Amino acid sequence: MLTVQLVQEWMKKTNERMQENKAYLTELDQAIGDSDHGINMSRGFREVVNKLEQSAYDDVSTVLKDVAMTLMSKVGGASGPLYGTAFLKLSTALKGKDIVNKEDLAAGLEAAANGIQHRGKSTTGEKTMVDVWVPVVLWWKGQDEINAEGLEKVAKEAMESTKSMEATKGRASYLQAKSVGHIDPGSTSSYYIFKSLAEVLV
Amino acid sequence: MLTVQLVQEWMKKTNERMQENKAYLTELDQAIGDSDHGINMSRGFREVVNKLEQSAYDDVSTVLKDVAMTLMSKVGGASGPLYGTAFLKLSTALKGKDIVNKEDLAAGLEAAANGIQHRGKSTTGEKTMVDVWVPVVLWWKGQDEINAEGLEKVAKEAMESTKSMEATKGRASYLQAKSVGHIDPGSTSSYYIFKSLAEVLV
Amino acid sequence: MKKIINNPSNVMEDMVKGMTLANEEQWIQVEGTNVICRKELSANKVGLVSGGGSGHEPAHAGYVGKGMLDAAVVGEVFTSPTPDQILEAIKSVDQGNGVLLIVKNYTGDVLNFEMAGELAESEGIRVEQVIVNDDIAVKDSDFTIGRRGIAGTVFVHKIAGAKAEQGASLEEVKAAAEKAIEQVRSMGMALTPCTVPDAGKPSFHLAEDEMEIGIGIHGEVGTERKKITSAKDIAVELTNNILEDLSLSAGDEVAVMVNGMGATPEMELYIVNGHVNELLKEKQIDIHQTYVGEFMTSLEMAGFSITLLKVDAELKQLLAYPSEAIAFRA
Amino acid sequence: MKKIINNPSNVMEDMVKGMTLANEEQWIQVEGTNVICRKELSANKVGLVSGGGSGHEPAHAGYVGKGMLDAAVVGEVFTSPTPDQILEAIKSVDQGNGVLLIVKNYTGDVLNFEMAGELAESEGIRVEQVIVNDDIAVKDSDFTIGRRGIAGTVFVHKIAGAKAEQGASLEEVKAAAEKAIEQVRSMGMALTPCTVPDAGKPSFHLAEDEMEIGIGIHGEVGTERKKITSAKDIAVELTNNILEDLSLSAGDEVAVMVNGMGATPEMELYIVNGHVNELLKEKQIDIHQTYVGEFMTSLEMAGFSITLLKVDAELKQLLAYPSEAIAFRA
Ligand SMILES: Nc1ncnc2c1ncn2[C@@H]1O[C@H](COP(=O)(O)OP(=O)(O)O)[C@@H](O)[C@H]1O
Ligand SMILES: Nc1ncnc2c1ncn2[C@@H]1O[C@H](COP(=O)(O)OP(=O)(O)O)[C@@H](O)[C@H]1O
Ligand SMILES: [Mg+2]
Ligand SMILES: [Mg+2]
Ligand SMILES: [Mg+2]
Ligand SMILES: [Mg+2]
Repeated sequence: MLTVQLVQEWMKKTNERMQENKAYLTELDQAIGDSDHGINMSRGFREVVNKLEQSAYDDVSTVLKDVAMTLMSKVGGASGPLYGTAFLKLSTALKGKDIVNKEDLAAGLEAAANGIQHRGKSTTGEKTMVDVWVPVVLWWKGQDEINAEGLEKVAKEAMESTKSMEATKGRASYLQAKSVGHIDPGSTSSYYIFKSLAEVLV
Repeated sequence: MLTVQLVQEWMKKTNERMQENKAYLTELDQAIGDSDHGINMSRGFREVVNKLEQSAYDDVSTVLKDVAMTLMSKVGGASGPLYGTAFLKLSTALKGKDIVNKEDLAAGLEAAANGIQHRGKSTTGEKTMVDVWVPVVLWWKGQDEINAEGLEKVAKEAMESTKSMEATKGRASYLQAKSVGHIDPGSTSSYYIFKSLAEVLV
Repeated sequence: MKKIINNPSNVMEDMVKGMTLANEEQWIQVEGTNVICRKELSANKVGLVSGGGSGHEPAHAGYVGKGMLDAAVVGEVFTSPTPDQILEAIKSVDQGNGVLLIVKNYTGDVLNFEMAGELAESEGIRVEQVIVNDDIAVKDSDFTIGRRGIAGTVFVHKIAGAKAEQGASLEEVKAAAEKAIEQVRSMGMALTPCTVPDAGKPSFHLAEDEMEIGIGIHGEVGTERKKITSAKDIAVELTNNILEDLSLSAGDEVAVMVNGMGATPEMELYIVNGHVNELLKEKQIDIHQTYVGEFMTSLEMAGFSITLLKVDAELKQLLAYPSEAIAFRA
Repeated sequence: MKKIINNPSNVMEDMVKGMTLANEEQWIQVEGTNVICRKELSANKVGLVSGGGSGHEPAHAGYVGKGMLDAAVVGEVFTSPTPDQILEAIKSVDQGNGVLLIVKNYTGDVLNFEMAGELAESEGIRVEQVIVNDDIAVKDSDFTIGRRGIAGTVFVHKIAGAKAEQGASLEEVKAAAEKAIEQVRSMGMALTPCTVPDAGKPSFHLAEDEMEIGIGIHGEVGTERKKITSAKDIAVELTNNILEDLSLSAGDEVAVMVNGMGATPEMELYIVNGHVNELLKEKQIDIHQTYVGEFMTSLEMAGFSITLLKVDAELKQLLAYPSEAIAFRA
């Protein structure tokens, strides 16, 4: 079950993780990208938390829309529009829901994952955040009830699976075969998002 | 006694020393100058030797004039015009001499040392090549006969004396007190010139 | 990391401020944004907007001026600017004749400019977009995201800028830009990596005797690591790759750009230019014009790129058309 | 040492060649010399010659063009050119109205240009010489060789160049140059040393957290070694020193130059400019014009210098006068 307060918690925890792992995410991006993913995430989620603290919300959809718009206007790069789109689709899918249950969230996360793929013209196996979002959604849809522990585990495995992939989307694709052997930075920030979600879900 | 052939020998030996010590002279100039003295000397004296090999000479003055003109047009920097002037004055002082004896050389080297000081508006104690040329000339004038071994020794001591001086001329002067503790590069190349002269003098 | 900065997280804002102050006659910073815009637009012109991450200076703000861009959107270091900022730039330069966006081919830039274009169109502004992809170090195929945009972008700015200044329509300006994109190719190399200020560490490590061939402009490693060879060998290798990719042959005419990556002494760029010039003459390719300097950099990376633009009468005329942009006067 | 060169002993010749080839419309290399000269001189003008060691690019050849220098003499790296080369430059530009030599204050430069002047006069050419000494890091006293010439030299080129182009006499051009010299002051700093190619080793060593204040343009150590502080603190320190030395006060008007030493990203130069601008405004000193970029470098040294030129109506008019020199367009 997700509520306004839980979304706020979710974003706070996500932000803490992004701040703690700013250097690590940047290191991952140094290996196969342009050394800014940790910087982008830390800037973006700090602004999200700032924004949410300044406002009062009545429903989950509205707070998620602010998350989306903040990421869109503060992150930049590839991850900004992609995460912006993801949260916007999630927000739209949850419009009008007072209480968000497992099924609602399944539909919302699926819309988000599709949004990323549509925006990024990407699919699974390309060594991007899609390789976390899609398996997580598939697994979630197959569960009978909310399974927080499982969520964290599935997201983590999905993230780790990017290590052996060869990138065909994003900057890492310039490296072709040399991209193999490194975890994708965007998959790692996506893992943090799901890990934080798992912690707040009840 | 100095002859055309001995001047050619002198220049050959000087050149060998400049080539061997190119890195060392440059290091000295790195400490208190602009890292080019060894490069300048190696370029200049290589050209001198090339020039002398291509021509036939009848008298000492003419060969020294070619030394002067070559240094003037190939060295540049501060040392180029100064050494150029020195050898030009030496050449002029020896004009018309078939055989150059100790006294002639005394007069010639004195003219050269004065030429350097005049061109450089410098005097002794300023941590420049003048601090080698002037003591060498003074000592030489005081000798009864040619004393090759003594020449080398005096020049060497003079060079070493620049270590404790504070520069007031040349680039080293920018360093003021920080110039103390380093041997002056131009004094070192001057020492090589006199050391080589000592080896050819008979 | 040795840098002359204040807070590493604020380098972009600090820079945009100091930049605008350096050119108050020509530029304004659009309030509340990191958009640098011409103070006075030429009347009734198609608007021209470019931009991207910072760290590539003088790109893109240095190309804002009469005869080139109308506005440049400055992103965080190596990070594409966001749609809202790009939208502000579009709104600042639109005079009812539409706006052309010149975008370097990176996922981030393409996505953010695309979204900004959609937002602008929803506000009734006509927007077109061209994507520059001149870097032949990256293979262009259906299975990749295509070649990157690097220094050749500057030629596209110049060509489109001149065309727009001459009063052409949005379609005509776009066509001229696309023609330039068709005919421009680049390739780069590096002796050293660079350090994103807020990352604090260099993007890769190279030994004293190593260089990277085929680098981009974001501190990425290149396509090949090699022992350093002579300026001549490197210049010939890069130029030959470009000649082949562009299928240039005797009698063709080109504009040449030798671009420093940020820390390369001009001396070295000129040495490289000597060899590029020699090789082109040998192949009987006419050199219409040569540009040597820093046009599209990668912070303090040492290295250079070579760009060739195949020119015809139209492109020559557009290249020569007056420009008042501080980083590309004509 | 990582450099894009061929034989380290030939960098200067290789560069002069590549440089001339980059600007064949405007320049020729005087045969058998390392003199870069305007292809077509403006008729009946006083000739203007400058030069010095190489490694300071774009200085001085980049300032050869209509409205600035007529010829630049290029020496070996950090080594003044020789009198015979300077003489060739003088002869190439003299049109019977005399020639002004603009010389940076270093023993080598002064001696070689002086001798060239003497040679030229013995051939019946009128020659005058001005000595630029803008670097306040060096104390000027009767017991020293005086301040060094650094980036302020570029303003002297511009002022003298405009005056000559306007048809002034040798005396008038010299007077304008001397006025600029009177009113220009600079000071520099470095984060890294530089390496003379043929020396192969850096000129000094600095720790990761150290900088040198008061450096020259030949890889010399500076007057003070310090911990690196913020861009703001450094900019304020250098600017304040200059303000004091020039005795500038509220109401005075200046041209500002923030000059990169070779490896400094433009981003950092613009950040510095923001602080210089702020400080001057605070002190109510009017900023007439700002120049940010690489004007007088020291190979691949990282660092910058600040130059202030106090301007009056005459200097402003001369600064604004058209220049076609590739490194200083006006
Ligand atoms: N086309 C795409 N589709 C989905 N995700 C993508 C795509 N391109 C990049 N990404 C994700 O974005 C991440 C990089 O984000 P970031 O470093 O912030 O942006 P940039 O690549 O512009 O520097 C990658 O690690 C990858 O997960
Ligand atoms: N005014 C001067 N009088 C005499 N000798 C000088 C003077 N200035 C410099 N020198 C000598 O020249 C040497 C430097 O020569 P060099 O490095 O070749 O030229 P530069 O200083 O122009 O780089 C100094 O070590 C010093 O001995
Ligand atoms: Mg990135
Ligand atoms: Mg020297
Ligand atoms: Mg990025
Ligand atoms: Mg020198």
